Amino acid sequence: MLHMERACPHLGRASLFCVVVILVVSVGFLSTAPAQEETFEISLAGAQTPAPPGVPEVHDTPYDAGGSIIVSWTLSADDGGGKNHVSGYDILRSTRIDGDYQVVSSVTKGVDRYVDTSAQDGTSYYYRIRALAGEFFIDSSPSKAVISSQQWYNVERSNLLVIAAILSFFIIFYITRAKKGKKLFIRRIAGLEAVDEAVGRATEMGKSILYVPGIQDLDDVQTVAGITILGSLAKTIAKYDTKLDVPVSRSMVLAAARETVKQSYLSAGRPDAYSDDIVHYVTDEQFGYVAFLDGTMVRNKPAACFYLGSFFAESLILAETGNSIGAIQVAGTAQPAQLPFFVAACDYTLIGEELFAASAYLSKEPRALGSLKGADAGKVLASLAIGFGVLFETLRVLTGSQAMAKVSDFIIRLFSLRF
Amino acid sequence: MSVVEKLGNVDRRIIFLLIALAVIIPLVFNISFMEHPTPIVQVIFDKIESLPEGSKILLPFDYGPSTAPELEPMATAVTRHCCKKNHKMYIMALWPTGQAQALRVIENVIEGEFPDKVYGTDYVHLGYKAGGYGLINTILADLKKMYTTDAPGTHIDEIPMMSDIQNLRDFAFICNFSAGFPGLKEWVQFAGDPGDIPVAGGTTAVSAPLLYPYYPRQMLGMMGGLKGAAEYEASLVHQYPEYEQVYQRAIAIMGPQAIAHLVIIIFIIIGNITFFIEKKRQKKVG
Amino acid sequence: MRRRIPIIITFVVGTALILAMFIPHTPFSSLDENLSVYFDIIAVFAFILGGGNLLRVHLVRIQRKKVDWPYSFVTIIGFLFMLIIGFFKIGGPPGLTGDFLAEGSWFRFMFEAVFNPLQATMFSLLAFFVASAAYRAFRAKTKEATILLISAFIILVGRTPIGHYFTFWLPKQLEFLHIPTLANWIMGWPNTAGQRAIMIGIALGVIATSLRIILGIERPYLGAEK
Amino acid sequence: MYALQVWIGALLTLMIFSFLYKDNPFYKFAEHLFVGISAAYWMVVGVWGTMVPNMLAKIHPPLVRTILPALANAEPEYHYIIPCIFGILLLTRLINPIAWLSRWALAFIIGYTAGVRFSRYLQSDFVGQIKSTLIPIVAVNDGGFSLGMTFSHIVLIVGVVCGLIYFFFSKEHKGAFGAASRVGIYILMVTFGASFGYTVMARISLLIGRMSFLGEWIGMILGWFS
Repeated sequence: MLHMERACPHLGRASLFCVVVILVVSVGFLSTAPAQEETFEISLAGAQTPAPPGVPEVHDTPYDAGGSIIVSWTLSADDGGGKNHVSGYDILRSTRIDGDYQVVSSVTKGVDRYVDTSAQDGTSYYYRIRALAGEFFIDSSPSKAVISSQQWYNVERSNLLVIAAILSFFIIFYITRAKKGKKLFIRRIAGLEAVDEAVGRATEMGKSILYVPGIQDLDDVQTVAGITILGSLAKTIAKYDTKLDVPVSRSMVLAAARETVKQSYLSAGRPDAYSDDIVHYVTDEQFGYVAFLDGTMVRNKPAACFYLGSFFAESLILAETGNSIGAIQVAGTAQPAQLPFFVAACDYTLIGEELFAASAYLSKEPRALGSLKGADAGKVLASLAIGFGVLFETLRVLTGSQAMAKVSDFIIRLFSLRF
Repeated sequence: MSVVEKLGNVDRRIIFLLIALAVIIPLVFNISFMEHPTPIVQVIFDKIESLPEGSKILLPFDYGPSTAPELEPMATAVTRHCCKKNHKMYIMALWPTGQAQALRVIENVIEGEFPDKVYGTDYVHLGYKAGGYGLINTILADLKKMYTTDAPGTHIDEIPMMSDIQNLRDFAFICNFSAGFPGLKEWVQFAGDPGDIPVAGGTTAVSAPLLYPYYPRQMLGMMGGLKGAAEYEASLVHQYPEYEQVYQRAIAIMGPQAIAHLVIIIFIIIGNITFFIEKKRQKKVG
Repeated sequence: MRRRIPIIITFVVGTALILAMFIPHTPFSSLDENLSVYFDIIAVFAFILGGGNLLRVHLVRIQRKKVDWPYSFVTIIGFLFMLIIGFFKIGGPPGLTGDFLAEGSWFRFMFEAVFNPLQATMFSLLAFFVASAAYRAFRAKTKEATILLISAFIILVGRTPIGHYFTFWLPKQLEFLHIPTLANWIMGWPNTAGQRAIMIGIALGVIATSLRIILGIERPYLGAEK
Repeated sequence: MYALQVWIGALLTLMIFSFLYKDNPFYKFAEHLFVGISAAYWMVVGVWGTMVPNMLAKIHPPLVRTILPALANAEPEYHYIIPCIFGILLLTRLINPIAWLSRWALAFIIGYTAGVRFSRYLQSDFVGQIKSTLIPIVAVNDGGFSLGMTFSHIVLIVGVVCGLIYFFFSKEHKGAFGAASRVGIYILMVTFGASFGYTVMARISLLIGRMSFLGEWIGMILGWFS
């Protein structure tokens, strides 16, 4: 992996070099064409005229879609120092070095850089900076000529390209493997074991089980995961002959959940125990749904409550009511703001990705399994990068050695947005 | 029934009443405390303070009435500060409700406290456009592609302060007020990181902890919830003592906030004590 | 054709956007820009779809006399009234020009008088439920829950002005135990570490899902029609 | 007018708060009203703010002469027909026989989302977060060794890596790996504690907001009597 990461930057540097050479040559060629004139246009000579800004440095914005030129200059001596009366600068532009300069834009004092995004590709421009001080002003010497152009490849993002390629490779690789029927290992998930335990207890007590697959629709992956887990739970429940209750808040979830539960009862050999009433629709309205669940819980006192799916503010109302009736509660969601409430109030909580892992583990679905494995590879990559990066950063601080600093800088650059 | 059992079976509505009182009483008696700004908030204040006068600052209002109690004080304080420093304010919204929220701040702060500010040269209200992060992505490349007019319908090229704005890179600073998605996270992902633009902002306390990983490299600073707002107000008062006499909403509200926190903590402690006593007794019985 | 065309659209749009990240040259740069604008505009149609759906659901409710069906009239009348005063900018600037939220317009009044208090109060209900859950549900049942509650205590106290008065008397050597300092430290270090681990995990999940969608391995838009 | 606004707002606020006693017709009325009003609000804002200036005014500028005179004389840009078509396709969802056409629009939305999220999550949440974690274990402050900062750095680095290990599913969590995963879950619990504290804080703030609004209303009533 590390080898691959290093291979590309060389390529990047090579093309960067070419671009620079072409630029330097072209800029040099163009700037020698007209005669260089060193004329300052001083409007009103006198003590109030500020010192001129430095000759502007100009270059085409690299790796862009064209139409953009970066202009930078050294501030007038009277900006921040000297008479300190410069109020701002005008950026002037012309296609001829000797005149016809037009104001492109203005900036306030203290600013020494401007990106001109109104340039035409292929036209050569000259820039001057005008320092303003009240009614007085002074222009800098004109810049060299500059031409904006667009590029085919953004060398600065070579590292991102490599990282994207590695991650994509692993994801696709594992999905293909899973599709071919290759067994992919997934670790034991503690929350899942709690599910069986809860079903057992409900059977012993002769009470029902409440299952809530979240309040979002089927287009949310968390809901899908919730329904997958419901499928496996329903199988166990069908075997034990325990009562199951699944109120839902979306009509599409209703259809999917009914189908899943029916299948589970069939495969457990208990189609007789199945009825459409197990899964029923309540309402789309968030608090209306919660009020209903609250009422059901207090009336029926289920022995176990499951909340697996996407939850918002209702998480804590549910968990609280479940707690007050003494039910075993198993929750799972990827909503980061709701997780703390579930952890604090429930017996077991599937945290974020654990919910998806649990669903992939139960469904054995190649897409889900493959993605999970691909993401795991990404975590290895991240951990390795952090490990090496931290190691060399520490060595740099401890030894102060130049070599360590170089390695460390390189690793940091690998993970910079501009390589 | 023992005390423990009684405590365990308190009607929910009594608890509701207690928390309401914990908020109302300090509100009636106007209890408030001193605030000490933390670095993560101070850095936003310092940024706006240190930018040269007339800098272009983008203020996206990405919240609605539901979170206004947390975010409006921040928006008020930051806007006030920008007015004081004579920065040019560009107000926009990613949330449909944000446009109305922005109007409240414009009417109360800019027009109310700084009547000499001129619309079109000192501030502009660009309003809401649909698209969420898609909108940020669009205006990172070309702002006028989406914003062809301002909110009242004036052509964008007829607004003086829009003449040298092409895209988000032309802003010196983006200070966002966000209640969730799309919000500060998307401003970092779609504007700050790809465009290399300093981004900071205020968020609800709910989303604040989730954004800490961006601080300080990808996100300059952050005001988290009412506390963040109160800290910003404290910085403002410290720098501009004339505001000591002006009502500072977040600081005023932090009093009831603190009392309510204490009540919640006491609830958790009582709840856990009864829980442990109960558990012990069950063990003895069992 | 019903299945293939959506897959092609998704593939072309998704791939173009990823390529635009690495290729600044036209047509990719302008493609990225234009696709974003299209997306912004289509988003408005999604609002209209939402409104249409709402109307349909509630009309069906009334028709079939489902539970609480009379309240559906409230929803429909509220919806239509707000829509009409908004579309015709009633009470606002002359004709159809100007801001639909202009001062004095009915739409602005409805926003301030009805929408604003309703939405704000809906969310403030949660404060009550937090209090009640604090009393009845948040238990240190496990080691994990205990750590969570302790960390929550420090934040709850440390992020209010009272935190300062709790521990300001601590000697200089123990200053790091000062509650506001501790709260800031938790936010800045362990919280950042945990959030970052979650963030990296989510990012990998998003990358994997996006890839599956673009390559047509996953087709959420087909499933959503069942 | 303002008094009327406050009165309506206060009554609606109380209607919603009545849910705390128990579910009742007043609450149901307010809830249903909210659903209708908010859907209409989104539609109006979307149409006036985006659809008219960014689509209609682009396709056929004279169309908006009475609404946005400033844009009426622009050159038409016909490629804006594309989002218009996709948008109309999206609305076919409401017409059962041709509802399948909405998949094309959904395919665009999903493809766009997948494309941009792939690159942005890669940049900000994967690569960006790794970079922010590349810090030395040993922290030097003002030229000298800083014990406090070193400890913080260790918490951050170990926290991120152990958090990632907790979310690693390809290996059984046993032995040293299991121990690291335990550390990971403890860090996550501190993180959740922080989130817990902050969320409680947010909910309380919203309640205070409503209470002070009701206070304003009561103040107004008292003002009339005195």
